[in-house]
Parts: sequence; structure tokens; C-alpha cells
Amino acid sequence: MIRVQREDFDIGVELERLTAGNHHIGGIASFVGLVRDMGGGNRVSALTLEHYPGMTEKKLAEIELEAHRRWPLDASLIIHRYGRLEPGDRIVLVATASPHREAALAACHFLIDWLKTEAPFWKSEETPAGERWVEARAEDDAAMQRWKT
Amino acid sequence: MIRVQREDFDIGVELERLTAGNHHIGGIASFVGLVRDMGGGNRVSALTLEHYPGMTEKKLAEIELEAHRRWPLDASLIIHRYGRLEPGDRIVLVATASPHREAALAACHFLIDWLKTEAPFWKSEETPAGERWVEARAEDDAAMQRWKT
Amino acid sequence: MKILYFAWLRARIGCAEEELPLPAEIGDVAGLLDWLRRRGPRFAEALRDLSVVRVAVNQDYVGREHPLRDGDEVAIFPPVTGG
Amino acid sequence: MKILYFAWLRARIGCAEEELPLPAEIGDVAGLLDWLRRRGPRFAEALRDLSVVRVAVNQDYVGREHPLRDGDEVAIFPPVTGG
Repeated sequence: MIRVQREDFDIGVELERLTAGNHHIGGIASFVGLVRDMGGGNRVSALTLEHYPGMTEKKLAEIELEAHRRWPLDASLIIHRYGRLEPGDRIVLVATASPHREAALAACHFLIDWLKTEAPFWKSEETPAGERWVEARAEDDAAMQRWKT
Repeated sequence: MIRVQREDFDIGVELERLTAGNHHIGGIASFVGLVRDMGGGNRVSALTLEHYPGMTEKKLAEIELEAHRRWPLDASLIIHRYGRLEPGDRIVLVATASPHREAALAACHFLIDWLKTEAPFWKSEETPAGERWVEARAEDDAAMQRWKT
Repeated sequence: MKILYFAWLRARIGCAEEELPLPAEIGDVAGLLDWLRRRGPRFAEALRDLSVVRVAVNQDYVGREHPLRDGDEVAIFPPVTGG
Repeated sequence: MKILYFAWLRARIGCAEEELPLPAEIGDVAGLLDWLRRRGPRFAEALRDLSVVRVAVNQDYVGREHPLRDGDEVAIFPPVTGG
């Protein structure tokens, strides 16, 4: 399941709902991304996430399908927020549930690596020196390469 | 932080507490293990987790320290339950928080692989054919080997 | 053809979205980027370094050789930084 | 010396914990396991296959060559299955 929303989410509630009633699931792996108060050496007082409505949902749905193709998942969830967020705020939740822990862990890792490099979101930070667009990181591209075999 | 307890836990509350007030944290990786309704081809109606009080806490504390030695973590949490549990119940929560997602993801994976092979817990299942002690899996040992370099 | 701009490309060009007929001389994405750069100083400046420009057509990432048709939704943006 | 048994080893031996003075002829973990196997049919059966028996002394995993002293807490159990 995918959701692109302005609102915050409750991790406990989301994970509970993800596995409710399915007793084949042995493990849930998840990753939560938070707004950091530092970025590129600057103090960050807030972050604004812009995205491409339509393409975002399309790409998230595609990659979720790809994760289910690669690993035996019983359920998965991607929630990505947009709008203005402050340090400590949740940005993204990726969760994968499977009978087997390796599948859940690998699929979760794959999805967050993918999100970082392919989902059409852009961050701009409010810093003492003014607004600053976050630059893509080469490490993120490298992390994604590993899944392209 | 480590906790060995009979009681259930709330994932959302635990993760919130783990990162509260620390705005350097960019990501939280977590893994939750659940009781499955199948084990070794048998229908499982309940699971009893036995552990070695004292050694459990000692080994969990050691491995948590080892994770912090290997990766730049800001916070970590291991909660492991014991006693009688039913399908769908939570058994274990491993969570790791770091400025960097790779560190959080790797440390979380390491901790759960380690728990499966080194933490002194034993499961017995209630099945239609009677009580059955769960056997250790060779895959779990293999998964742990990867971290021994 | 609809063209969408995002993030600092939107900010530098000063436009989020525009609708225009596909100029006859443009056959593909590379042609469109060339054409846009010649459209004025803001475009020239924003699209100066094409190595940091990504393009999606009808909400799929495409290469520079991707053919364009009138009616396409073309999005032009920097490398993504979500997650 | 305190000896603890867990999981199916506890169930088969029929004892969770016992306190006994370390017999003089036992120098290490291997010696203790040998001695226990000769203690009766339940012990012999439970400890038949030592490849599935793990030992901790004073709450640390140890090998068969680990020396034992009176006052040690020795735990004998099958491979763990938590997590």
C-alpha cells in the first residue's frame, strides 16, 4: 500500500494494520526517515518537501510491485510526506512483512534505497544562510546500484 | 537499551521514545518478530518462550555494545518477550537510530541475526501433535556468519 | 504539450507549469532541452548543466533520445532527494 | 557448582537446576558432560548427541576445553531459537 500525504502517521498503528489478521507473517522490517537538524554542515530549522503528484504515486506503486516480485512479501507499506516539516518530524515510513525475516529486511532496504534515488521528491532546507536545495548524494546512487543486478 | 519482559510493547511508543529530543537522527531501522501460526509444517496454536535470566540480559547488553562499536548509532533498543504467546503476538523488537540510514539498517540486521543464534531463548510450540521444541535453523547460523568478518 | 518544472529548476525558471504546442522542429527530449535553453536567460541559466537535469515523459523517466509528441506531459527536474 | 538445564534438555533430564560439589575428577566442560552421561539413563539419553548441546559457564558461551571450578554456574542447553 502506498500513501503520499501532508499529515503525520503513527508507526505503531500503521504496522499493526499492516499485519492484522495475517498469522503467516513472521517479521516486519521497517525504516522511518526523520528530519535532521543539520544538512551539508548547516543548521536546518525546517525542510520543505516538494513532489510530482501523479508520478510519485505511479513510481511508488511500481516499486512496491517490484519488491513483491523479488521477495515473498505478505504486505508492504510506503508512506511519504510532503510539505513543511521540522527537525525530528517523520518524513517517510517503509515497512515490509514476510513469513521470513531475510525477505522482509532485504525488501525494506531495497525500497528505501530506491525511494532516495527514484521517487520524485525534492527537499529544500531553511538554514541561517537562507533556503538551500538539498543536493543528491553519490552514496545514494551507489546504494541503489547494488539492487540493479 | 535492552528489556526482557513478559508484557507486550507498543512499537510506535518505543520508537518515539528512542529518538525523542535527538534531532541528529536521520533514520530508524526496526525489525519486529511475530508468532507465526505455522512451524515446521505444523499448525501452531501457541508458543512458549523460555530463557536464561541473567545470561540473556548480559548477552543482549554485550551485543548492543558491539553494534554501537561497529556503526555510528545514536540509540538502539532490543525488547525480547518470554512466556506464552499466540499467533500474531509480538516476540521481539530491534530498533536502531543513526544520522545515516545505512548504519541503522545494517545494525538492525546484525542485531536480529545475532539474536537468532546467540541469545539464550528457546521456543516450544503447541501443535495438534503435541508440544514440539523448535529446532535451530542452519540458515540462521549462515546469516550470522556474514557478520563474523 | 504540458511542461512541468520542479525544485530549483522551477525556482530558477520562475515557472511551475506551462502548456504549449510542440514546436515542429523538436523531435525528442534532447531537442526540447536545446530549444528551451535558447528561450531566454532564465532557461539558459537553469539548464546550463544538463548532467543535473532529469526528464520524465508521461510520468516515466526517459533518456534524451525519447521521442516527443504533442499531448505529452514532460517534467524537467533535478536529481531527486526524497526519502 | 550450580548446573542449569534449559529447553528440551531440561525436559528430558527432568531437572531445571541443581547444586552439587564439583567432583574431583572433572577438570573441564568435556569432563563434566562425560560424567553427567554416566549418571543415569535420563542423562545418557538427553546428552547422547553432544553436537546439539551448548554450554555456558558463568553466563558466557565456552568450548569443551573450558576449565571448571567449584562455584561456577554451568548452563547446559540446546542451540537457541529466540528472536
